[in-house]
Amino acid sequence: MSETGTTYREAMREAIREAMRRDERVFLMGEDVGAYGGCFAVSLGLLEEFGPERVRDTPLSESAFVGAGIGAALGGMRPIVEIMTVNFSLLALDQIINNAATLLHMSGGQFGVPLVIRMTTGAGRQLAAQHSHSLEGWYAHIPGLRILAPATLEDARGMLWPSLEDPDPVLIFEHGALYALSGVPRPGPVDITRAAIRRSGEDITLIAYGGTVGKTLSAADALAAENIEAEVIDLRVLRPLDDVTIMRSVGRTHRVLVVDEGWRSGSLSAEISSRIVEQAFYELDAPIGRLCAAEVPIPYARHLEEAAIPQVATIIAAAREVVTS
Amino acid sequence: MTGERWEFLMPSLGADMESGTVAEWLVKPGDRIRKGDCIAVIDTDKALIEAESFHTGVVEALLAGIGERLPVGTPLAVITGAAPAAELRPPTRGSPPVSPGEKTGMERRRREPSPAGGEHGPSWPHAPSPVTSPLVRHLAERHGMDAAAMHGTGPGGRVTRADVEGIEIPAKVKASPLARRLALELGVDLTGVHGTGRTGAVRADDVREAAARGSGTGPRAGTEQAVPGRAASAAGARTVGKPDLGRRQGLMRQAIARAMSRSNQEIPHYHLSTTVDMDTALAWLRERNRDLPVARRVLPAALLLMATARAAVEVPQLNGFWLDDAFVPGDAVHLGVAISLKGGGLIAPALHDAAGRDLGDLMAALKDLVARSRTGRLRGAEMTEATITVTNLGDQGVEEVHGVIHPPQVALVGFGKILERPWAVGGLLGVRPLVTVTLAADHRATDGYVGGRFLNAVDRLLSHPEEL
Amino acid sequence: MTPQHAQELIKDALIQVAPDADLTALPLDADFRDILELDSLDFLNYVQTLSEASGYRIEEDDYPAFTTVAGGASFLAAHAGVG
Amino acid sequence: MAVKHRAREGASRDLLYQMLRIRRFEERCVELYSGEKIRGFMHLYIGEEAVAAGVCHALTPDDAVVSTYREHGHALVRDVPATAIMAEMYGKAAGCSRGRGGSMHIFDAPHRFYGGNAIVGGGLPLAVGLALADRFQGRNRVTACFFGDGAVAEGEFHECLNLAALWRLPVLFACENNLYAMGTALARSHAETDLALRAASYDVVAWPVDGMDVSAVADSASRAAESIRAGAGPHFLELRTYRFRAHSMYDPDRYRDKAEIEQWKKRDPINALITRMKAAQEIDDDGLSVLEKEISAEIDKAIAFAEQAPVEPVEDLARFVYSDTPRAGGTRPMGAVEAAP
Repeated sequence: MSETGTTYREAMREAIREAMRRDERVFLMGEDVGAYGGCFAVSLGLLEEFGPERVRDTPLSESAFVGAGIGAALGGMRPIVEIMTVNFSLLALDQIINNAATLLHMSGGQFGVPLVIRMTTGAGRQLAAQHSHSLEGWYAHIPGLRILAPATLEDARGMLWPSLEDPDPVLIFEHGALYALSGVPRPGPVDITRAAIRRSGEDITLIAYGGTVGKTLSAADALAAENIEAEVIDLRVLRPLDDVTIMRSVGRTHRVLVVDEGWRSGSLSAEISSRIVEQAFYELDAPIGRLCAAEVPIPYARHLEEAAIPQVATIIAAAREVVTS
Repeated sequence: MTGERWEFLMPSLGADMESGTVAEWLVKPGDRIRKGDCIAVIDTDKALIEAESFHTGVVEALLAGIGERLPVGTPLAVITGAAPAAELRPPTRGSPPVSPGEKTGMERRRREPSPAGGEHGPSWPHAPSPVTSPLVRHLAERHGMDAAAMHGTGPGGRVTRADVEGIEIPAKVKASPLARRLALELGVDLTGVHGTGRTGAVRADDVREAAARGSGTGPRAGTEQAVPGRAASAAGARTVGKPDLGRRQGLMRQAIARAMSRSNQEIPHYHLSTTVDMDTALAWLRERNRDLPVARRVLPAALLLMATARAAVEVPQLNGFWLDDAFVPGDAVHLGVAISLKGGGLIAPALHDAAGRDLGDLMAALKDLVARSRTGRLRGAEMTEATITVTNLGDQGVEEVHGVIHPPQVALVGFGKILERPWAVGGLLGVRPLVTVTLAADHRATDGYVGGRFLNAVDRLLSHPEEL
Repeated sequence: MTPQHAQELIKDALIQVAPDADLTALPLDADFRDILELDSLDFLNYVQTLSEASGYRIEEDDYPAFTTVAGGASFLAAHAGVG
Repeated sequence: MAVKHRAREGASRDLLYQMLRIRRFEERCVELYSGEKIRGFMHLYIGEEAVAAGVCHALTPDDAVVSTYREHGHALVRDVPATAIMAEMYGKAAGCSRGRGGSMHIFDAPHRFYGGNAIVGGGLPLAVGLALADRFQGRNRVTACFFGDGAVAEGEFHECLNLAALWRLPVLFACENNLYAMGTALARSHAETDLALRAASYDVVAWPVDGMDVSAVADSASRAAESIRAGAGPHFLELRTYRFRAHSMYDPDRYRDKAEIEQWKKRDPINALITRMKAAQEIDDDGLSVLEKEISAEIDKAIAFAEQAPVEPVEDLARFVYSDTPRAGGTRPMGAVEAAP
């Protein structure tokens, strides 16, 4: 990390490096994390520093190495398992959902799984349908897991350590478009329990996470020019959801737009909308708005992909609609 | 080894198996069997499975015939103590020789009510539509209607009381939830407010503006379906065959209808509610009743009345009348008790000086008041002197009551049904009996802070029933 | 007490609290509180009448058995003295 | 208890004792299931007892076991108390998994018993990871992983054998080949039915064993464990066995020929060992009766325990979804690097 600034990628790398220096039980395991330096160059240089035992390249066997991460956690280690991209995590779903999320409960509290799984998620890089999923909402459906979505340099730098200290499995979803994000992170503690208000406003609450936080902040700035002051919530933690922060904000603004790069049907945005209706119905002065990905496999062509996922302009339009409805 | 006797029971061969059928007997009376031998083939609906004996011995009798559907746990055969091992011979296959006498025994057992109830149970002569409540069914009968054939407007097409009684539910103003809440709080009639939402919906700012201009046509509660109002329409219909009582009730309804209309027009209501954990209170009551003669048992309803009365002493601003633009406190707590009359109608006579009585006394007074209400023998003062009214619709299964104040009173307290619900106590989730307590109060006389204190007092009093 | 006798006592007690009810149409194993629209006070009166008539003190814990005619009759037959 | 017997009577008697314990325990389970005391899926091990008794004979208390949903036998031999197992099957709070697992999910931390896993093949990656943790922490321990022939058809089996072999991890893969994946015969689902041969293709030391002969199993397992402890990497035993009972209590057993079952029953591992021990005058009827009585008393005690054990209060329904221990706040300043503890 340089004095002048850092990137999201470097912040994540620094977090791994610090964790491995701090605790010898921590190791990194995944496809091409070692010699290659990580598919997204997050672990570049770590092999040289920590050696092949602790920066461990795996075969293309997602189920085996994610499950081995669970087993190693049971055996007293603090593994960081990197799954290259969320789409490949589907090959390890059995281990994540049938084992990591259930063992503590099934064993009557005897076997916790202190495991961290990191993976890249999201669209926006013209990678087409099989490499552009936002399936974090699916994982947020599962009791026993903690789901994080760092959207800022601070969170990229600060979420890993508390995740490793967590006695239960934590999944960290890193949006692929964020790795090059750069700037000077603000110092300060980072928790993995609360949503954050990234911008205050009183006319509408815009709820976003991960890759859509930046776009939503840009949209909020544009809306301010129209005299619409938007509050922007960065969810940060997708499970368990921080209802308190959401409801308090709705209590101030009375209008909500949820921005989600996942598909609308059965989505995280649906869950959030339901909770607002359940908990803050009489605060609502307009129907809740949702801006989600178009219900199509994400296409390759740039203009089609842009049309398929939330953009600054569409966020502005959707927010305007909620405010005037 | 002789002398022991075991019953071979219909085995449970899967978690979802409730009953089975003997498809085949693999043994007959007199056969010697070893533990583990299969002695019958059981049809579980999913499959034929051979069922084994857990005992070594001799088959004394087969109790179940082939093809009899029997619940799990029904004795199928009797096995008696084992003979020496050397004499054991394998069971013979073949049809079971069940004698007519044994079959009779079988049939006798079948007539006993099956644990699942159901198919053979007696049926109600007017087979009800499964989505119609008994109350509605009865109302329909009285009206000479067939509830099963009606088009219901309730959830899932359910025929509701309103459908039967032909009550029109007022057309809804399109307004946001916040706007509705504000309208209630600010006393703005939404029907007179111009909506600026894209589809003409009334939004919060529209209500604020209307309130500032004072253009609302008058305060109006957002609780169009307040219970007394609905009961009013039922009155006439439910007095068939009882002209005298019916006429009296008819007059009473007219009086109540006038009062409720006036209430809706004049009183800016505000509504508060809270949920009270009744665990302590009910346990205390149970203990107390255990030591009392049946005639002196106290119902939870009396406890709720007592808590209300004592809370009204603590928060006197809710106990009294709004007269000539000013609040006049009551001289004591005369509790108006909403009592539904057999055959329809509702009345809320006063239970005098409720707070000054002890619980047993209050229970006795309640019994007396209800009995006299239902036989039309109330005293004049009881009809006019109530200082605060309680409506308890728990017995009708209602969970929450949003009542309309009986003018000139300034408050109405509602209790719903005491229901077992998940409830966090000391950080742990438990199942507790909970009751929802609501308060409708006159905003001219008090504000929400006073109402909140009142509900807190009710909650606290119910948590310490021994002090009541 | 025979179940038949107990059943008669129960019906007598019910008539006290629901004088207009046609008990011949009442299913023996249905919860009559719904059908007869009895509230908790009615039910208490019914229990009181029945306790006095049968000589058996019906406890609150026993109430579930007494919500149907058949349940109450078999309970009384099993618990109340010869009468 | 196992150790006590070994010291007193020698290996054969201990193996017999363990096999009889499993057999009698499960026979009572059938009765309890029929009487609705035990519910859910219940898979019986009867017929396969030589595998659990023989393989576990080669393990030390420090070693770990990862098992399947047919795991009563493994748990009993690994000294998970019969009381805790029975209470678990009763769904009681005193069960080893506090009533949250049931028959298929026996877990026991003190005996390093990492559970019955109800996903075919699902336990293999855990075993690989446990062995990896041992490697990291410099402990010379074996992780024994039981699974059936059905698991060999799963992708996880192949991923895990490769990974364990690649990293030379101390895993004993114990494949209980009872010839049927639920109702599908081995030859109907595998083109190559020599499972040891397939394991060997991953450069894993592998051989087939007569799973109905407890001495052969114990002998092979001991050799394998010794070799694993010496650093030779994972081993694979194909234990050829047979279950005498249906797959589960739901199973009408339509897919097997009765004659085939009878044929295998003639090779009952318990009878075979008794015959051999009697011939060698290592046991007589009196000795057998002593064993039976001891076992019967243990099971009676387990059932009595389970019967009277309290159930978990519903208030605790949501416990153990996440750990009870307080979550760390993560409040250390960024970039503060300390030496590892």
